[in-house]
Amino acid sequence: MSTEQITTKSVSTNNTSIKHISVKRYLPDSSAEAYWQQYEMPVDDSTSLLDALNHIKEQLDSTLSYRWSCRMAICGSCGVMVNGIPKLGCKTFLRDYEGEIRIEPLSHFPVQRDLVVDMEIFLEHLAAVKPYLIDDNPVKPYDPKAPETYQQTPEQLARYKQFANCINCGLCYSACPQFGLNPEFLGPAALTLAHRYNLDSRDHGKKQRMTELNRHEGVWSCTFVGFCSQVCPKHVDPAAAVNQGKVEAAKHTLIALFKG
Amino acid sequence: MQQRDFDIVIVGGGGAGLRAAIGAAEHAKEHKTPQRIALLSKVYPMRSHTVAAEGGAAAVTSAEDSHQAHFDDTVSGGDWLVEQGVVDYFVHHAYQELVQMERWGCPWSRKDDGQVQVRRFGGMKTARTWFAADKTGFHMLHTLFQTSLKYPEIERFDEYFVLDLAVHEGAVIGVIALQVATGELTLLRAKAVILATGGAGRLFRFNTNAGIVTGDGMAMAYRHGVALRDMEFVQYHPTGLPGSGILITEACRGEGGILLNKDGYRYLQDYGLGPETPLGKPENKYMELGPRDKLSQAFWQEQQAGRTGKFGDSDVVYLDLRHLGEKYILERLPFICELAKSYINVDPVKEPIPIRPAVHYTMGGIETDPLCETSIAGLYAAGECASVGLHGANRLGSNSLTELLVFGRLAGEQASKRAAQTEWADTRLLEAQAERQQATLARLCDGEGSGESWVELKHAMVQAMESGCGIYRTEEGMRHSLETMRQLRERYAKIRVNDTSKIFNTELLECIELGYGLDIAEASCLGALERRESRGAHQRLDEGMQKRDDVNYLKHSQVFYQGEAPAELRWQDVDVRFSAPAERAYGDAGKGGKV
Amino acid sequence: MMEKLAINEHGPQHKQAFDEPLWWSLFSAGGVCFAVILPAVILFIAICLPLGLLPAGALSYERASNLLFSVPGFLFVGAVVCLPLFHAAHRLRHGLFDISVGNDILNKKLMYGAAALLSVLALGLVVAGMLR
Amino acid sequence: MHKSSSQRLPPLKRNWWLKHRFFKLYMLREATVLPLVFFTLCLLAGMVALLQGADSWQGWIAFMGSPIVLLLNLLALAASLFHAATFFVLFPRVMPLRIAGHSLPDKAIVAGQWAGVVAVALLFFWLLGRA
Repeated sequence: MSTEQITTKSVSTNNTSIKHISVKRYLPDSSAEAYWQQYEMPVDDSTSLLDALNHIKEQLDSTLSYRWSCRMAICGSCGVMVNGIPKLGCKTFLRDYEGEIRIEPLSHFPVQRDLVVDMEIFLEHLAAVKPYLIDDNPVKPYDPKAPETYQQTPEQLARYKQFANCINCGLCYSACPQFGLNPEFLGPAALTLAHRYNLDSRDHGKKQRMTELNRHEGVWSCTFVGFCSQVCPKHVDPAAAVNQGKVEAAKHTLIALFKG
Repeated sequence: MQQRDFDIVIVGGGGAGLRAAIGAAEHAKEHKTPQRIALLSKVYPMRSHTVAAEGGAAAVTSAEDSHQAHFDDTVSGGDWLVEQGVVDYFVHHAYQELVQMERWGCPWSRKDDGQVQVRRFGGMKTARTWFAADKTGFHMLHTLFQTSLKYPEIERFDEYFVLDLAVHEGAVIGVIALQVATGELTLLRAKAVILATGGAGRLFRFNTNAGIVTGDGMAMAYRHGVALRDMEFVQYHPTGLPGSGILITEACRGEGGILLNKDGYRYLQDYGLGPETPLGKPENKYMELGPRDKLSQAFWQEQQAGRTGKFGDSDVVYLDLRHLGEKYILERLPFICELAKSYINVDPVKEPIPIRPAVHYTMGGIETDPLCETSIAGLYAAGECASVGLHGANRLGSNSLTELLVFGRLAGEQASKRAAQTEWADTRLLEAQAERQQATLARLCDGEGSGESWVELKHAMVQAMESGCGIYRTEEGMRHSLETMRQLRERYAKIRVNDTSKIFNTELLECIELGYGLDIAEASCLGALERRESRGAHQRLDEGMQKRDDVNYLKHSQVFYQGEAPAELRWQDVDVRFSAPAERAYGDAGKGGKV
Repeated sequence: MMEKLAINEHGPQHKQAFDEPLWWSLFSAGGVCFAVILPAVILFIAICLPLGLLPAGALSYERASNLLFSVPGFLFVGAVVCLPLFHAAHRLRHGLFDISVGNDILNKKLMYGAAALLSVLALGLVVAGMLR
Repeated sequence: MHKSSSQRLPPLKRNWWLKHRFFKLYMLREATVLPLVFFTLCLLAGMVALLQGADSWQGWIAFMGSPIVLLLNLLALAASLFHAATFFVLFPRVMPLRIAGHSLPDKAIVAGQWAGVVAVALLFFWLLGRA
């Protein structure tokens, strides 16, 4: 190995500046109405929105409530609206915003308090599509004494892998007007998860899932607005999954038709 | 106050908790003893920190590998401070658990022929780490969560924060939890309780852990008299991003990444890990594939010698992946690329990644027997919160994801077995304990505390832990940290929260977590101070304590809670029935040792 | 903010939407025609023809009749009139839902009904021309 | 866990789509069918005229040449092209084409569809571009 000096950018992070962040507050036990509150803080090039919220919580106003955990864009906790667009707080950097930054709770979900929304409906929709491997008659049942894996080639894996990357952050639901218009719509993430299992070569549950997908509130409520895929922080492309689901549902119907 | 009855209550919805829930449900089904299982989590289960695990899960897989080899790696990796019977059970049950995950749909990375692929990992003799790109924990957690939806007997209590265990006459009888959304207390009566609450990395300022990793379950068990064991062993992961501490997986090195100091020199060869392995040809247990404790210690030495570079305010070394080529990097390590680009604006395909060690894992925890049961009857623990005795003084990368499956299931089955033979305790016993909790909450919210700020206390705690209980430790530093913890615990008694709302009061939760944290931080400092030797992740600079001392310290530390008084430490023998302690060596030096 | 709290009373409905695949298939086919064929059709028939940019006699009464009242003409009408009509009907139906006009069950009948009627009319005209 | 009693928000107000550029573009895309319907109705009228005889056919051509009709049909042409641009990119996402285990790049599929537009235009030119 050569012993040359490593040249990597030693970052000039410390472009510190003062920024204003407006947060939509809602404290149901003290006021029925939401209101805007502005905070001022020093930020630098590496300050994420989550860092800013944590700064508010610890230094300025400990009553601000929001969810967060991993701060590396994998746990899906910290979704909020940033200037009207759903984003993960930990993956949003204040350096990218000129002027005012307005933070609101995720759209289309009931607000519990401040930036915390009620995600129960999202969880219900996820559970509705049977998002687990269904193999009612596996060729080789699981035997702990002689455990054996299924076979799955990298090509077969590649067919669904992208759709398995959803972190359940719910941003796509906030981006989806069809969910906003009708909360019974199963929505992007749930339909994507169903499609992920339908595409899995190890799974045989497509027929069971289709009864959920082939409903008005299933794939057919989607009009391919496509904003869900724009805001997805993990590039899952839920819009593609949902619309591939329409093709599957059409096939399913055709088969049902012929079988009578 | 809501009151519900369950056969089994599981606290924690991460990998271990979910696996325990499924294990219990399957066990109950098999034995035709229908059981209701409650799964409580302070966050939605898929937010649990298992989600952030990247590299993989270890199990003996190839024909050339053997249980003996995995056993030996784990025992020597843990510097012989492991329960060898437990390790033996672990290595024999690892494979079946990973296959079970596969049968549940986990998208493991594959070889061209459709078989599961394995990769190299630090301290492991051969490649035996199963992986799903570099998001293994994420895929495992989501697979477990989604699979758990199949079981109607598992009732989830998402965003329920457990305040305390209810214990009566040496047996657990339930838990008391706070529904975060409403602030209401909930009493869950149970015949068995499993703690699966994860580690306590957030005791330290600079760490790879999520904000929720605050050691809650450890503190709950500890306060009821269960020993915290080996808490002085805290793992520094050698490769965290500067600034945030975000984890850059060991798999980078398993796939052939190399570590360089600021001169572009592969410094690990100077720390008993050499000779240098050729570029792109990583060799197990050599150089970058040494164990985490050794690598983090080597960083510290380089830092002392002034051979580290700078990134922002951080001293760093460099993880170079460039020789692996763009295609390979993007296939095997896509998440790493995303993280490095987002958080430090470095593209690993084009530049070496600046990295530095960060606190990653709590080797110690709630002491359990080999069947995951604690000293309280009916109380089990599994996963990072537990000290079942697998990791000893240093955990090997990719053993913990497998651990939460093997011991999560075992704990679930044991709890199910117990629940089938036990009756619920009298509800009034729980109510009495709940009233105590009610009073504690009231004191925090509108008590007469002097208004100590949790923020200040928290910062003091993480600073003290970092300065006194870092990669290298001194008597003086640890003593100071221990003193600090004791003072902070006193100050904590006067703490008050500003936010008195009942609805989603995260300030209140932070305060309670801080209380948990201070108790276990004291245990950690005490164990560290009293262990007057160097072993695994516990390295002392003090004269005469820089070597392992098997005569006096081939023993687990056990710390016992004493209320407001200082905690007490005892020593416990280690199970060394299969493998006598030997020299722990890597690189060429390790060649002559045990096979 | 407290406008929420409409509790969902009805349980999960599993009513299958067996008609939707039909509408969606017609919509998709119409979308392809609209995108691939219609630009040329509009350009030549609705713009070049009235502006006199086509060679004389390119669409004289005789030539136009021969072209249209034929089997290819029948297919042409299917592709540039019928399918695009269903495409339009589908989008109008969903558009009305998007802006909360009417109710979906009625809108569906109106839109797809109109598309079907006009399609029958268009194809009927071709057949009538062929039989003439 | 059984939680089918979770809260529902009332539906969005009908002006929701005015609040974001992305949604305005979506509505514009949906609205391309309005000029399409106009053109289709024109075409239907032309077919009726053709059936009625040469005079009405000439009358129809004159009608098509009136400024407003011409303008609306120019709009329809623009709409069809805008629709094509938005529709073609959706295709590979709805029906990813795979050849020998490898997915065809999206760009190739989009380009192929535009080639289709050009081919149809050439066909029309061949058919109508000469007397």
